[in-house]
Formats: sequence, C-alpha cells, structure tokens
Amino acid sequence: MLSEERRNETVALDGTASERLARPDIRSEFGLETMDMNMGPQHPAMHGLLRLILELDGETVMRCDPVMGYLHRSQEKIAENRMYPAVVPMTDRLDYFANIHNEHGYVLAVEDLLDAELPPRAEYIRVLMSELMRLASHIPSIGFLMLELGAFTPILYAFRERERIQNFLEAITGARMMFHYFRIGGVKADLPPGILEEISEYLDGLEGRFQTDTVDLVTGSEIYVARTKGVGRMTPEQALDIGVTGPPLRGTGVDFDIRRDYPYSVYNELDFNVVTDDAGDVAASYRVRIGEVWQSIRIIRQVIEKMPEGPVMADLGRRLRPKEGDGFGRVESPRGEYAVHVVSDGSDSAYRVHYRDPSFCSMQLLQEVVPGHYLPDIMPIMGMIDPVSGGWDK
Amino acid sequence: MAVSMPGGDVASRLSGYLDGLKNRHGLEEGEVEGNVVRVVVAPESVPQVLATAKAQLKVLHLSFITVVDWEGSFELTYELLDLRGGTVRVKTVIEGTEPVIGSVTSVYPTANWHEREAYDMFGVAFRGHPDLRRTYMWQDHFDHHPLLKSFDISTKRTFEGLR
Amino acid sequence: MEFLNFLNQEPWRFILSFGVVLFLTLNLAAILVMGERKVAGYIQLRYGPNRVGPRGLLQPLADIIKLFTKENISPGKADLWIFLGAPIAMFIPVAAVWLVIPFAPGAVVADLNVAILFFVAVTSVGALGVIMAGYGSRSNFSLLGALRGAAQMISYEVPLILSLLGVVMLTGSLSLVDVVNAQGGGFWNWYFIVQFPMFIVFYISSLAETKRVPFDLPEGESEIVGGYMIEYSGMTWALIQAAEFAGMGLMAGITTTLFLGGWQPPLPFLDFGQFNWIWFGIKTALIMFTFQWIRWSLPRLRMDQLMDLGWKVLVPLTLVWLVITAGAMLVF
Amino acid sequence: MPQLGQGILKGMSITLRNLFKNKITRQYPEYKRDLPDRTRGMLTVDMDRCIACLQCMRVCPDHCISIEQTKRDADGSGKPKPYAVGFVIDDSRCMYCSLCVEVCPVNCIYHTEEFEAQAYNRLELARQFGERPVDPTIDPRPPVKKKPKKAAAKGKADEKADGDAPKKAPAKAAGKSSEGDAA
Repeated sequence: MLSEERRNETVALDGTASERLARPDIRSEFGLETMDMNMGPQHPAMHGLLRLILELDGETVMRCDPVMGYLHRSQEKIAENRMYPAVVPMTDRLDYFANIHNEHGYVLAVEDLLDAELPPRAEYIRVLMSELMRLASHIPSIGFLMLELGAFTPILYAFRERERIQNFLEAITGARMMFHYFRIGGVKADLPPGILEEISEYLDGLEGRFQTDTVDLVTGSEIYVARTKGVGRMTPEQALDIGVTGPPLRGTGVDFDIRRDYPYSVYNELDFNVVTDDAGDVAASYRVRIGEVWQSIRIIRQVIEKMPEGPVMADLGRRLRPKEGDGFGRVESPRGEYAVHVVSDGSDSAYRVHYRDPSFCSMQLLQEVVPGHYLPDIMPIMGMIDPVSGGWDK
Repeated sequence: MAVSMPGGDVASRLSGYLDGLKNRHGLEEGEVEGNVVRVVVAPESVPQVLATAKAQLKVLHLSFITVVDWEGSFELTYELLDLRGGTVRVKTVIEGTEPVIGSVTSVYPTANWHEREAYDMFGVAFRGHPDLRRTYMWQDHFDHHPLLKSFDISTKRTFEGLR
Repeated sequence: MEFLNFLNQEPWRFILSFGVVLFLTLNLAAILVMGERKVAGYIQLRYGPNRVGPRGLLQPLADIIKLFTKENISPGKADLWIFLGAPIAMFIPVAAVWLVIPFAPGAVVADLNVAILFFVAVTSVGALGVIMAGYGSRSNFSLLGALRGAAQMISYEVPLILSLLGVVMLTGSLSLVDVVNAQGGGFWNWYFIVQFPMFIVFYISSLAETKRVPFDLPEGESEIVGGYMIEYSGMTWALIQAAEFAGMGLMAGITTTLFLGGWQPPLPFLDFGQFNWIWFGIKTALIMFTFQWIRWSLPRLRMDQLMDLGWKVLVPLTLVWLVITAGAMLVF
Repeated sequence: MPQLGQGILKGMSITLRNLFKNKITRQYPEYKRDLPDRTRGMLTVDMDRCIACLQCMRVCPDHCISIEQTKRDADGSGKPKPYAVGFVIDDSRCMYCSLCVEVCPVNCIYHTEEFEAQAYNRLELARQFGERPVDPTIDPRPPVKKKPKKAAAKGKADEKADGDAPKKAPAKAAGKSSEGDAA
C-alpha cells in the first residue's frame, strides 16, 4: 500500500527544513501561492491548547510555527510566592498526565538544598508511584496516537487500564489526579495495607490485556505501520540538537535514560533495561514506549519484592528554611527529562524555581521536523513527543 | 549509533572537562562538586565556553537555562549534560537591569526556545538569536516581563465582580 | 380495493413510492446513527446511548428534536446559496438511487433497464455536494476537506465502476432486477463467490465513496476537524449526516444486490415469497455492521497512501480480473 | 507487499471479541463506587473542637479558609480563649491539597467523601461553619513574606522586601492574623 521509496523521496533524512523544501520551484513559475492555516488553539488534536501557524502547499507543510501560552499560569512565579511545601500541589498542575514525576522533581530539588536523608521505604514508595504513573501515562499515549490517526477505540481500552491504575493511586494518595503525595523529606503516608498484593495481582492481568488490546490491535495494523513508519524521522544528532529527550530520543538510538545515567531515588538498586530503537521515527518512539511499559512492570515487581519496612518521612523540622544556594532535581518523566532548579535565599519560600519541562523542549521539533511532511503527519509527530499542555505552558 | 557516548570513569571525565575549559578560557571560578563541574565565567565568554564544551569536550545536551533576577544583576545558569552522569554547570552574572548576552543557539540549537522563554520572562536580550519572540506572553501590547522581581503580583481574589 | 388499484396507476404509484423511499431513507439515517453509536459503545466496552427511552432506543428522536431546534449558523463570508445548497445536493442523489434497488420480487420503484448506469451516474453527483460545501464555507479547513473529498470520490469511482463490470458481464444486463434474478437458487449462485476480488474491491471502494474510516480523509477529525462540514450546524449539518448515513446504507444495499443475491434467500427452501425483503434487510444490515465495525477498529490512511491504494492496487486488480472473467466466459 | 491485511484482520478480531465482552461502564448516578479511606473530598470542620489557632488559614495556598476570631470563655473555665465565631471554606477556590488537614493540631478540619460540589452561584460554594457568617469575598491576609537581606550578602540592594505585602487592606476577618508568626 505504501511505497517506502516515495516516503524517502518526500522526506529526505538529512538537512534542515529549508533544504528539504528546496525542490524545483513550480510555484513561482505558475504564480501559485501557499495557503496559511491556523491550527488551534481550539483543535481536537492539539493536546490541549496549542496554536500552529502552518503554511501549506497543497497538503505539504512548508512552515510550522507553534504559538504557546494559552494555558500559561506562571507556575514559576506562583512558586516564588509560596512556602516550600505549598508548591508541591501546584507542581501537580504542570504536566497533568505525569503528576508524580513533577512532584518528584521538585521535592528532589528541595531535598538537595536541605541535604535530606530519606528513609529507604519512602524511596521505594516513590519509585513504585513513579513507575505506576509511567504506566498510566505510556499506555494512554498509544491510545492518543491512535485517536489522532482516526481510530477511537484503542484509547478507551487504554483508559480502562489508566482508570485501574488511578484506582491504586487514589487508594494510596487520596486523589485521582492531583495527588500531592510526595512531601519534602518523604511521602505523605504509608501505603494502605494490602495494596502491594493488589498491584501485583493487577499487573498479572495487565500484561495480557496490554498485549492484545494495545500491542496487537495497534501496532500490528498495516495502516498504523503506513502512517507511522518513516514519519518524523530524526537522526540522533538532530534529536540532540533539537533537545528532544525521553522516548523520541531513545527511538533515534541515543542510549540515555535519567534513571540509569543520573540515578535518583533507588533506581541504581533496581534492575531494568533502557529500551532503545534506531529508526528514529514515530513508530520507533512507540516501540520504545511499549518496551518501557514492560520495563516498568518489571521495576514495580522488583519494588514490591524489595519493599523495606520503616518510616516514610524524614524529620526535617516543622519549618523548612533551606540554606542559600541552588538545588537541582532531575527525573525521567514519561516525556523525557524533567528537571527543577530551585534557588533559595534562605527564607521560607524559594527565590526562583525553574522547571525544565520535556514537552516544552521537545516541541521544538515541530519547527524542525514537520516542514516537508504532509498535513496529517503533524498528528503522529505530535504524538511522538506526546506533549501535555500544562507542561509546555507551565 | 551515530552519536558517540562518553565512556570511562565519571570523576576523571569531569576533571577532564574542567581542565579543558580552564585551558581554553579564563574562568572566574571552577570546581568539581560531586558529579557537577561548576564554572563561573564572564558573560562575554559564555558562547565560546559552550562552544568548547560542545565541540571539544563532547558535552552534547543542553538541559536548560535558568535566569535568576537578583535585582540589579542577572544570574544565568546553563546546565549541560554529557548523558553519562556528568554535568557541566556554567554560571554567569550580568550586571545591570537591561541584560544582554550572546546567544548560544548556534552551539546548541535547543537553546532557541529556552532563550525565547528567558527573554519573555526576564527581558534578557540574546545577541544573535535567530527568532527572539515571546513564548508565553502576548506579542503585542504587553511590555512587562513577569518573572522580574519588580513585577508585583496581586493576591486579590480574581472573580470578585462575578459573585 | 379499487382505491388501491387506482394508486397502482403509474404517476400515483411512483409518487407514493418515492415518498415512502424518501421517508425510509431519512429514517434509515437516524436509525443508523443510533446503530453506529451502539456498535461503537459495545466495541469500546461501554453501553452507548441508554438514557432516552428503553435501552436508549428513543435517542434518534431526541437527536432529531435537538437538531431541529438548533440555530443554523453560516459563516459571515460564506457563499450562501452554495453553502445552503450543498446538503441538498448531497442528499438528493443518495435518495434517488434507492428508487432502482429491488427490495423484494416485483418490489422496485423504477425498474430501469440501465439501473447500474443510473446508480453510477447519480452517485457521482455526490462529489459535487462535497465541493459545494467546502467551497461555499470559505474556510481553509473545509476547502482542504473538499479538495480531498473530490479527489478521493472521483478516484474511487474508477475501481467502483470497473468492479461492477464483472457482474454486468456475467448477467448481460444493466438492470438490477435482472442481476438479482440471475443469482437465484442458493448462496452458491451469488456473485461474491465467482467475483470475489471484485467484491472486495467494490467493498473497499464503497467505503471510500461513503467517506468511512479508513478513508474518511475529507472529514479527517484530527487534522481538519470535520473537513467540508466544519461550518455547518443545526439542520444543514443533520442533512449532511443523513446523506452520509443514507449513502452508507445505499452502498450496503447495492453491495447486497450485486454480490450477495439481493432479496434471494441463501437456501431455496427459505423462500418467503413477497416477504423476501427480510433477506435483503438482513444482508444489508450485516454489510452495514461491517462498515461500522471497521469504523471503530481502524485508523485512517493518508492522502497519498489512499491514492496509491486506489490507482496502484485496486484499478489494476479489477482490470486483471475483468480479463480473467472475460476469458472464463469465452471458455465455459 | 509483505502482508495482505493480516494485521488489520487481527485487530478487527480483537474489537469483535470485545463487542461481546462484559461492559465496564459504571452508570454513575445510580452506581457509586466505594471510595478509599484516604479520599480527599470536600472539607468539613468540627467547630466544637476548633481552637481558632488559624494555622489552616495561614497554610492554605489558595486562601480559601477565612476565620473570624474572638476571645471567648467557651468552656466556662473563666479564662477567655480564642474562639472561631465565623469559619468559611470557599470550595470554589479549594484545591483539596490537604495541607490544612495535616497542620490542624486538634484534627477538627478533615476531608469527607463528598465530592459533588455544584452550585448555581460561586457564592453558594462558600460553606459557612461558624455561628456568624464570614464574607468569603474578602481575602484573609495571606502570609506576609519577608525576604531576609540575603541579597545584601551578594552586594545587591533589596528594596522589595516589603513590596510583596498585599495592596489590599488586611481583611477584618483575619484581623488577628499575626505577621510575626507567619513569616
């Protein structure tokens, strides 16, 4: 159905966007014009509120210019005006599909300032929560991709899994989405009794359901292959230059995972593989995501096995007044490298908080990679980075 | 894989980075703290230092750029990762209230949006940036830079009129 | 009885039956929307509409009331005549083709001897409606949708017509009544067995003609958000939807008539005489279910892949199979 | 062509199988699932236990709690103690972060399992608990932030130390809110 040569003709691998578009210019010869088109901010496939200014030559995109800020809440300013513990619930609102990772990055940064020593059980609970959250983010992301390719069903199967994971998260934290579970110096409360058995029982069923309802239904389909293979292809150098992290970067073959290379919590005590692929296109990044789902399940099993006993909260005193200086926290969120930089001036609240959100940085690839593709290819390319509006707009 | 990853021991690699930067540029401060090489440089030499880090020392990934408004001066932090446990943190301080610094987009193209964000939020002008527009705020009719300390926020309840 | 005989006279019979067919078509659209939502719900492990009436069966009625009472908004710079004419131009051809389909022995509104030609000619008017809708709306999205729709519908006319020719050659007639009569005597006489590749090609082309997933590029929810019908609302939108769903029913009916024996029962002893329309209904409903099943299982293709499929796979396949059919007819 | 649609047919067989499976939708208003013990629903206050320490009001990031405090000899011990005559929780601002619950020394403010907060008017979402209603439109005085003269150590002027104070006059509801404690 799809000829590989033709894709290669249309989307040359190397060179910048403008070079790729430098083909015999029939437009000026015949006096034809391009069409400007506004996609968004109210658009069903824009992962929230994003506006793309497109220049179209027929169906081919000549220029793509993302305009952000429709969901900007100035979280960094809010964080400057609140005491340290009160910022944690606000970080939940950043990347609202991977809230736990946002909290984790922030509390790591503040604990870096405080030189806090955490009890081991708190660290294991944090890893457990992070990996559950990664499952709850990766599985629907495949559904989102299919939704944008026109198939509505996989996302509902994916959300069935996310709902069940959210039930666990709700039992542990008390909320379904805005968890506010990680605290500076530990976690809010110990795990409820019996939850670990329930999770491991659930994971047994999840493996089978994920294999049939997502992997087989989605990735086996010829139309899925035709729509994703060769689309949004990047070389590793290009991906690093653009600043892409996470599954799209690992999809290009760069073997980089914060969990292994910049270990935080207890990830260096756990055994997992970093999944990579070398095609560098949308299909590759989704192969990486599917691989990471299996790895997350593996990590959760290990965590359940190794879960130590003990307190879940370090005693850091009632009022947090970190020393002056810089604190850094860096975690591997489902979308890539999520980093927090907290500058303290010794008072109750941070002097400056900076969030490095993976959605924001990866979105630069829209400018670089999309030109030269067809209009419908924008959706899988956006699905490749799987951005979240709350993340890129802070 | 076309990108070669740095190998070997983290500690020796980090001291290699520090020596590499020290030999080529005049650093105001430079030390290794844990897994981080922390260097402080003059604002004029930031693009050259980062170019050295990228080209000679193969530190491939620019993580983020933080701007801190110290009311009277601006502190910029460039966080570079070598993807294998090492971090190079380049700090610089720009005196004055209208900061100007050279852009590093030609070295690390990913800095494009980070610098746009810094310009939007702090008014830091990046010399040589290809496309210095605001990222979040309105393009027109908005002359403020909201993360400056001089930009007051109102804690007033917003929907009072609607009640 | 005399009155019935009077109604059976020619102008009255035609007008009456046309009215009935139009009524059925409109109702069919409403019922199909309901069916679509129910199938979607069940495939997606949910219930679908179940609040209005018993098990949600009155949902179409509620939809119609809602659509009638909605305001009909048109864009400020729309070309109003073209904009408002488009839904009609899309609906009338679909309704007209129903006139030539035999529902049961002797139950056909107009037994044209060129019914297949009539079907081909009239359905291609549907593309005009799409272009009118897209052009009249004066919106970038709808223009793109209209261009896609025009390219797709005109391209897929070719394999559609070519795949009909096999049946025409076997029957030796362009009349649908003849086609159905030729398939009598059990399901092994239906044309989908001897013309299986043609059946597949016709099925795929009819999916593309009715703009269903995986060929719903003119609508393209995720990129051009509804395509040519993006600016429509209220009853004009409802009429476009009715045309879409009636077109889907029509294609299912034509597929049934041409390849699945029309009203012919699958086994000879199941012949119900005048009530053979039951068989027609069952087969059409099954085909429509497969349309919906595909709709909720597959993603959509891209424009270049769609054209590749049409021109590089389907058209050569039909041509080859036509030659094979002709050769086989010469031999046997 | 390596495959002739086997993947598509496999996917379609999966959807067909799911067509006949049990549905997983819960019909919400008729069926309500059991919420876990830790559910953070709407807040409620046990006014008998409240000692009007104002800690919840100060810790609340959204300033959704307003307390009107007087001295009253409520337990007949002859010694007037702080007493909350007015206590309002504005659910239109609350984000259910549970910070107030954790800070409360007498556990008098706690989450319920109630989550269906709906009203025709934003004002109706402000729930009054005390014997006297408090005007929820007036902001309780937010914690005043005092920047230590840290900037001076770096040699920079820090004139904005008090500039963060709200421009609005401190609300009478929080008249006793002490700047010293908050900072």
